[in-house]
Amino acid sequence: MSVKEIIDRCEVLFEDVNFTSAREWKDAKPGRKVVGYLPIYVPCEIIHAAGMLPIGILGGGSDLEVIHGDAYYQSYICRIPRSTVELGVTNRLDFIDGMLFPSTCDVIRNLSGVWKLMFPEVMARYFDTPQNYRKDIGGEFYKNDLRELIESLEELGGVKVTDDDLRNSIEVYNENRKWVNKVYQYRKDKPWKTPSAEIYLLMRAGEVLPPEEHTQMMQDYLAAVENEERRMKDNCRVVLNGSFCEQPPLGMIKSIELAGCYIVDDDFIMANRMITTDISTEGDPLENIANAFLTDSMPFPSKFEPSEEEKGLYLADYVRQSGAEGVIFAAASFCDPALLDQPLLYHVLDDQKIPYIAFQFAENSGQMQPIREQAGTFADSIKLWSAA
Amino acid sequence: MVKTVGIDVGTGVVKVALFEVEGDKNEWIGKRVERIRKRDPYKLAEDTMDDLLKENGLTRDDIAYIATTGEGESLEFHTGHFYSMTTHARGAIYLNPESRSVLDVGALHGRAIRIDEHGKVLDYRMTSQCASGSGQFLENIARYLGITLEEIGELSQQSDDPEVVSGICAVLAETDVINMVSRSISAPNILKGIHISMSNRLLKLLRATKVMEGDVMVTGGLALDTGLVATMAEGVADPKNKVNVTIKSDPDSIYAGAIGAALWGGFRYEKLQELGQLQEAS
Amino acid sequence: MCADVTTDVIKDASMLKQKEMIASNYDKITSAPETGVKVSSTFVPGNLNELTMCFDIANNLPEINALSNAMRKKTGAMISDAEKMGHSEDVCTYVKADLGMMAKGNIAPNGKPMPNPDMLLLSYTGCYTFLKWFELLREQYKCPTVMLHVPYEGEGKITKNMRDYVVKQLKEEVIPTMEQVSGVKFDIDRLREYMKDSAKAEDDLVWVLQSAKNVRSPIDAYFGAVYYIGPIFSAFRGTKDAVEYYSLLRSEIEERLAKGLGPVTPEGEMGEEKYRLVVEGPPNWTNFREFWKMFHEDGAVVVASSYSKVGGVYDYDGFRHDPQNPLESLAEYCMGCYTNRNLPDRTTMMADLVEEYQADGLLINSIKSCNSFAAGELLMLREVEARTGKPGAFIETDLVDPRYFSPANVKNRLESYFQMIEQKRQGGAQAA
Amino acid sequence: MKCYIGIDLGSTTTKAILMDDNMDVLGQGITNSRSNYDTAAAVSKQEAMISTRFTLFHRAFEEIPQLEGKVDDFLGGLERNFRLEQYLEQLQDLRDTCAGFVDNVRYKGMEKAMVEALDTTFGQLAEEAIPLFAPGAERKSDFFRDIAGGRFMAISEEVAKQADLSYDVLLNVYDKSIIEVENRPPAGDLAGKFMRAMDKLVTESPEFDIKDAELGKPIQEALDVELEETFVVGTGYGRVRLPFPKDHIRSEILCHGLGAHMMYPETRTVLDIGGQDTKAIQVDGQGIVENFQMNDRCAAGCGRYLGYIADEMNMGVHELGPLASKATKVAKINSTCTVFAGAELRDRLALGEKREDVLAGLHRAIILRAMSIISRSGGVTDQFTFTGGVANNEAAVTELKKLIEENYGKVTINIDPDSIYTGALGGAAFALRAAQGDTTGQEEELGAA
Ligand SMILES: Nc1ncnc2c1ncn2[C@@H]1O[C@H](COP(=O)(O)OP(=O)(O)O)[C@@H](O)[C@H]1O
Ligand SMILES: Nc1ncnc2c1ncn2[C@@H]1O[C@H](COP(=O)(O)OP(=O)(O)O)[C@@H](O)[C@H]1O
Ligand code: SF4
Ligand code: SF4
Ligand code: SF4
Repeated sequence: MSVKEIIDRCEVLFEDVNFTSAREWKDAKPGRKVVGYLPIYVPCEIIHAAGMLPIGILGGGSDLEVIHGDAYYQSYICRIPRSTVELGVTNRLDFIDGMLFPSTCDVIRNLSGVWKLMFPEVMARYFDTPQNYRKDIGGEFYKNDLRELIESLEELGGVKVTDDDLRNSIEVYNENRKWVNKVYQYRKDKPWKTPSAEIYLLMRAGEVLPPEEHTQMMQDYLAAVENEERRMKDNCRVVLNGSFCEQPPLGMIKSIELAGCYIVDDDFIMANRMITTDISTEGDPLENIANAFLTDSMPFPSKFEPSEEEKGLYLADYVRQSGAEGVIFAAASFCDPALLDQPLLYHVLDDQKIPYIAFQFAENSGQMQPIREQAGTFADSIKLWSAA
Repeated sequence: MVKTVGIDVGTGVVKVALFEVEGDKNEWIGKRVERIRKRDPYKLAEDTMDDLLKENGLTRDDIAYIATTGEGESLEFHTGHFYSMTTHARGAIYLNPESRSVLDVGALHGRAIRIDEHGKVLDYRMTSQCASGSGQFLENIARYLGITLEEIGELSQQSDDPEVVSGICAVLAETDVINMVSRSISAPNILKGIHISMSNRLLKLLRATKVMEGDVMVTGGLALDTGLVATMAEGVADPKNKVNVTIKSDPDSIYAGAIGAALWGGFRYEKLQELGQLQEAS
Repeated sequence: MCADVTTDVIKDASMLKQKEMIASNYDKITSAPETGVKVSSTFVPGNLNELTMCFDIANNLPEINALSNAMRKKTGAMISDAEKMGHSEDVCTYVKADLGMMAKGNIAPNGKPMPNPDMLLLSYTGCYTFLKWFELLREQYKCPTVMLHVPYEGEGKITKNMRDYVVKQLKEEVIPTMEQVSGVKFDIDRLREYMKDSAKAEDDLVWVLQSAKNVRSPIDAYFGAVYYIGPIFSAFRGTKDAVEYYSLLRSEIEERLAKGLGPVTPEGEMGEEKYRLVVEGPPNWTNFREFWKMFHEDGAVVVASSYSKVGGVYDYDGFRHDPQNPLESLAEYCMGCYTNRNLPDRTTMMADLVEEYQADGLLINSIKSCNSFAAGELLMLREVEARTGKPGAFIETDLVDPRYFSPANVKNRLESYFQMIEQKRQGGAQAA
Repeated sequence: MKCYIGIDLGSTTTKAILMDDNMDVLGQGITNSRSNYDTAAAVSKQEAMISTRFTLFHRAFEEIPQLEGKVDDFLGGLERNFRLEQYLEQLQDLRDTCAGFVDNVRYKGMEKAMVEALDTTFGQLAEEAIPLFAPGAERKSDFFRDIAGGRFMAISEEVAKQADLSYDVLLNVYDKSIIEVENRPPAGDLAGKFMRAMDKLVTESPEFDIKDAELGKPIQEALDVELEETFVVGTGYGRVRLPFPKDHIRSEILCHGLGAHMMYPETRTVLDIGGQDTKAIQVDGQGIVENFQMNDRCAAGCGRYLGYIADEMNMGVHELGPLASKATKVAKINSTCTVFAGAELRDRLALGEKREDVLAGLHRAIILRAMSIISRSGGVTDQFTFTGGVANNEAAVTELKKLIEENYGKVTINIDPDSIYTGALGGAAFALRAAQGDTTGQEEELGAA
C-alpha cells in the first residue's frame, strides 16, 4: 500500500464522526460490544480481553457543529466535553455499550456524571488511576479498581475474563506499542519524510481500529514512507506539548510545520504509549498492568509528581532524545491541567536554556494565522540566530 | 551592494520598502504604502512593488531577495518569507538602535515584543480575539464621529476629561461610544478615553513580556496616531505601572515590517550564497 | 470567614468570638518563627484538622487567605502578578491569588509576614487544581509534601477498596511525615478526643443550617453561612473554641427564631422574605456585599446552599466525625465532601433541598475558576427544574477575580428571575 | 382617546407600538437608535402616532362611498407622498447643516468649491427623491440615514471628481452633519405635511380628486382626535439607559415573551435576534416567561455582525439574505466574532471561496449560535416564534427552519413581517395593564423591599 492510500484511509476514519468502522466491527458478529473511553488513559488490554473493541472518544473535531453541547457547558470550559455531549445527543454514539471516563481532570470527572444522567441506559464509569505510587498502597488500590472494572465489563458482555485472555491481550498491545514507538522514532530520525499531520492521522486510526489491524497499518506505513521521495526543508525541530486531551485541529499541526517547524515529538493521544515498557505476561496479569502504570508510565499533568527534583525533567529529556531545538506549548483553551502545569515546565526549560513558546487552541479553531505567526517567528529566530 | 525588497501585507495596508544591503551596511532607497480598501491585497502588493521598482528604474530581476512578511506567505514571487514579529523587531532596531521592545499596533492586532540589541525576539504577547483596541475599531469610531484618521491624534490631546470606554468587545464599545455622543461628551474626550483603554491593554501586554527598560518602539499604522503614543507615554510615566521604559515612535514606523523584511532578506541572501543554496530556498 | 468584614456587619457575641479565634490563629502562624510552632499549608475541603492538632501543627489555609484578600479588594493585583509570572488567564484564580500573594511578600491578614510552611498537606484531591497548586507551592518552598489521594465517588458510593486506600495512606504516609516534621509521636486517643469535640460542634452547626427550613428563615444559608461555616471548615474543627462558638451561635439563632426575625444583613435586619432560594456554587468574594445586597434588597433569602457543604457535608446524610473509628471516619469525611460526590448525587441533593426547604427554585452561581463545581451545572439546573417543577436561574461570576464580576449583568439576571417567580405565582393564582 | 404605548429601544432600532383600550394595535413606528436615545424614543413614538392617524383615516374612509374598493390605494398613495414630504424636509435640514460646516478652518480655501459641490449633490438628491417615492418603487431601507447616506456618497464621489475636490472632505462634512440631523428631534406640523401630501397625491392621481367636503371632513376629524399618552412603557437594550422613569420600564425578556404570546397565543418558544443580543425565551399558555437564555457579554453572531459584513461587502443588510440564498455550498465558518467578521470574510474570499457561499456560511454560523442558546433555554416546544430584525433575513430564516426541523422535528414556525415590533407590543400591553393598576414586571416594585 502506498503512503497516500494508508493516509487516505486514516483520514476517512478521522473525519467520520459517526464511527462507521466501529459500527461495522460491532455488526460483524452478534453480541459484540464496543467501549468508548475519553482521554487520557485507560488500560485497553482489559477491554480487549473481554472481547470488546475499545475506542477513543476524542471530541468532535473541527467540523462538528455543536448545538446542544453548548447548552450544557459554560463558555469558560474547554471544548471536548461539549462536543462529546453533542455526539451523544445526536445519536452518534448510540452503538456504544459502555463509556469510561478516566481520571484526567474535573471536567472529565464530572462528565461521567453528566453521562449517567443523560444516557442512563449506557454503562458509564469513572475510572480512577492511583496518585500514590507505592505498590502496597496505590498498587493494591489500583488492582482492586481494575478488578471492579473487569467485573462490570463481564456483566456488560455476559462473559468471563480469564487470566489467559488478559495475557493474550497484553501481548497484542505490547506489539502495538512497539510499532507506535517505532513510528515516533522514525519521525525523530527523518521528520521530513513523515509530516506530523500523517503521523497524527495514523495514530488517530488506532483509536478506532482493532489493535491488530492498527499494528499492521503502522508496519505498512513505515515500509511505504521509506520509499517516498520527500525533500528536507530548512525547518527547525520542536517538541509539542500540552495537547494530551482535547485534540488540536489538523490544520494547526499542518500550520506549525508550514511555518517552518518540524514536530519531532508530541503528546497527542497518549493512551497508545502511556506504558513505556512491555508489560510482562508472566504471573498475575492484573498486577502487571497495575504495576506498569506505577513504575513505567509517561508523566502527564493530571498525575502528581511525588518528587520535586524530578518535576518536568521528562520534557527536557524528550527534547534531547529527539534532537529538538525548542518546545511549543499548545494547550487547549481552559485546560486546567495543562495550563497549571506549564509554568512548572517553563522553569525546567529556562534552567536548561531550551527556548519555548506557548499558545492555545480549541478543537475547532478556525483562524490559523496567529498560530503560523507565532510558530513562524519561533522558527525564524532559531534559524536566523543559530545561523548567525 | 545588492538590492532587496520587503513587502508587508497587512489586513488594512500594504507596505513596501526597497533597500541596498551589504554586510552591516544598508541604505533605504524607496518606500510605498497603499491602503487596501477592499481590493485584492495580493494583487495590490504585487502592483505596489512593481510601481516602486519602476519609479526607481528597476525591474524584479534587479532584486536579490524579495522578502514578504505579514500575510504575504502565499505570494508566489517572493524569495522567502519572515514572520511579522521577526521583521518588526528588525525594523524597530533599524529605526532606533536603542529599541529593546516593540509595540506593533495594526488594524486588527496588537503585539508586544521584547527584543535584544540585534533585534532577536526574546518574548512576545499578542492580543487575543477580543480586541477593541485596534486600528479598525478606531477607524469606525472616527467615521462615526465625523473625524478623519489624521485628526484623531491632535483631538485626543485636547481632551480635558476623558470618558473611559468599558468592555472588551469592540461591538459593545461602539454602543458605549454612541451613547456618549448622545450624552454630549466631546469628541476629544471620547477619543482620549479610547486611547486610554487601548494604551492600558497594550502596556499590559508589554509588561507581560517582562520588558523592564530601554526604548519601546511603536510600529504599525497606529504609531502615526500621536494621541495614542502620547497616552502610552503618560502610561509608562505613571509610577503605578512600574516600568522604566521610554515610548518612541517614528514617522516611518508604519514601514517597520517591510524594513525588517528587506534587511533580513539581505542577510539571508548572503548566508545562502555562502551555502550555495539560493536555488533551493526560492 | 473573614474577620474584618464580620466586624462591621454583625456584632453578635458569636461573631466577636469568631473574630478572636481567627485573629489568634493568624497570630499563631505568623509568630511561628519565634515560637517554633510548625505550620502546615492545607485546603478547606478534606482538611485533617484533628490530625494536625495531634502533632501541634498549626494550619494555614491558602484558600481562606485568598478569599479574605478578595474581600479587601487585593486579589486583582495579586492575580495579575501571577499572570505576569506565566500563569494562564484561564485557570483557577484561587491559585493565582495565592501565588500572587507570595510574590507580594506573603503578608498575612494581620499585617505580619507569613512564615514558610514546614509541610504541605494535600489531603484532598476532589479537585485536580489542588494537585497542581501544591506542585507549584512545593517548587517555591521545597518542604516535605504529603499527598493523600482521595478517590472520587464516581459510582456514588464509598467502597471498601477506597476506604482502605485512604486509611492506608493516612497510616503509612501522612502520619509518619507529620511525626517527622513535628517530632511528636502519634497518639490515636488524642485524635479521638478531638473528634468528640468535632462531632459536638457539627451537631450545632447542622441545627443552625436547618433552621432555614422555617418559613421566614432566621438565617441566610449562603451569604450568612459563610460566617457560620468559617470555624469548622478551617483551623478550628476539633477545638473547644469551635464547640463554644457553635453553641453560642445556636442560642443566638434560637432566639431569632423565637422572635420571628429574619436574617441579619450587612445593612441591618432584612425586610420581608419574598423569595426562598437554594444556591449552588461558591459566592463571589470580590464584590461580596454588593452581591448579597442584590438578594436582600429584593427580599430573597437563601435557605440552603451547596457552598455550606464544601468543607464537609454534615446536614444531608448525617455524617459526623466518629471517635470510635477515627481514621476510617477521617477517610469518609474526605471522600464525602460536596465536590467529591458525583454529579447525579449532587443533583439529587439540590433537588431534595429545594423540596425540603420549600424553596422557590435553584439558583446557580457558576464560578469561572472552578470546574470542579461548574462543569455540569447546566445539566444540574435542568434536572432540578424538571424534578421539582420550580424555575431555576443561572448567573456567572468568579471567586476572587474582580474582572469577572459584572454587576449589571448579574443584577439583570437576578431581577428577571425574581420577576419570573413573581409572574408564575400570579399566573398560578389567576389560573386557579 | 386613550393610548397605551410600548417603546422598545434596541441597540440598532427603536420600535414603538400604540394600542387603544381594547388592546387593538393602532399604529407602529420604527427608527434608528444609532443616535440619541431620547430622540429615538421620540421619533419612534411620533412615527407610531403617524401610523395611528393612517389607521384612523382608514376607518373614516371606509365610510365614503366614492372610495369603495380604493381605500388601500388611496391610503398607500397618501402615505408615499407623506414620506416624500418627510424625506425632503430632512434632506433640507441635512443640506443646511452641511453648509454650516463649510466655514470650518479645516476647509480654508475650499469653501467655494465645497458650496458648489454640496449644491450640486443635494440638487441631485432632491431630484432623485421623487422617483424614489414613486408608486411601486423599492427603497433600500426605511431610514433617512441609510437612503440619503448611500446616495450622498455615490453622488458626491462623482461630483468631487469633477470639481477636483477631495471626496474625503465631502464625506467628512456629511459624517459630521448626519449625527446632528439624527440627533435633532423631528419637526412638528404633521397636519401641514398631510395636507401637502394630499395635494401631491391628487396631482398624481386625479381620480382621487373628491370634493373637499367629503374628504376634508373625515381627514380633519381624524386629525382632530387627540391621542392621549395614557401610559408609556419602555423596554429594550440596557434598560438603565432608557429615558423613562423607573416605573415605566419593563424587562425586555418579559415584553418579548408577552408580545410573542399576543401575536401567536400558542407560542411556547421565542427566539429573538437583535443587533447585539440573542435571546431564547420559553413562555407558558398565558405568555408568562418560564425560562430564558441570552448571549453573554460577547456580541458574536448577533445582528450587528451582519451589519459589519454588509459594510465590508458594500451592500445593505437587506441584500445579504437574497445573495446568501444563491449559495451552492455552505462554507464552514467557525468564528462569529463580530469584530473579526471582516477579516474572516476576506480570508475566505482570498482562499477563492465564492461570496454567496461564504455568506451562507456566515448565516449558518449565526443560526447555529442561536440554536445553542435555544437549546440552553430548554429547546423548542410547539409553537416556535422567531422575532427581531434578523427575522427579516430570508437566508437566516431558511437556515433556522432547517435546523429546527433537524433537531426538534416538525413544529409550527411563526414569523410575522412585523416581528421586529414584538418587544414593543409586549411593552404596550404592559402599559395598558399598568394603567389598570397591574404592576407585574415593574422593577420599582421589586426594589421597594
Ligand atoms: N495617521 C493615522 N492615525 C491613526 N491611525 C492610523 C493612521 N494611519 C493609519 N492608521 C491605522 O493603522 C492601521 C493599519 O496599520 P498596519 O500596521 O498597517 O496594520 P496591518 O498591518 O494590520 O494592515 C489602520 O487600521 C489605520 O486605522
Ligand atoms: N430588512 C432586514 N433584512 C435583513 N436584516 C435586517 C433587516 N432589518 C434589520 N435587520 C437586522 O436586524 C438587526 C437589528 O435587529 P433589531 O431587532 O432591531 O435589534 P435591536 O433590538 O437590538 O435594535 C440589524 O443588525 C440587522 O442585521
Ligand atoms: S482539555 Fe483539559 S480541561 Fe478539558 S477535559 Fe481535557 S484535560 Fe480536562
Ligand atoms: S464579538 Fe466582541 S466579545 Fe465576542 S469575541 Fe468578538 S470582540 Fe470578543
Ligand atoms: S478549582 Fe475550585 S475547588 Fe479547585 S481550587 Fe479552584 S476554586 Fe477550589
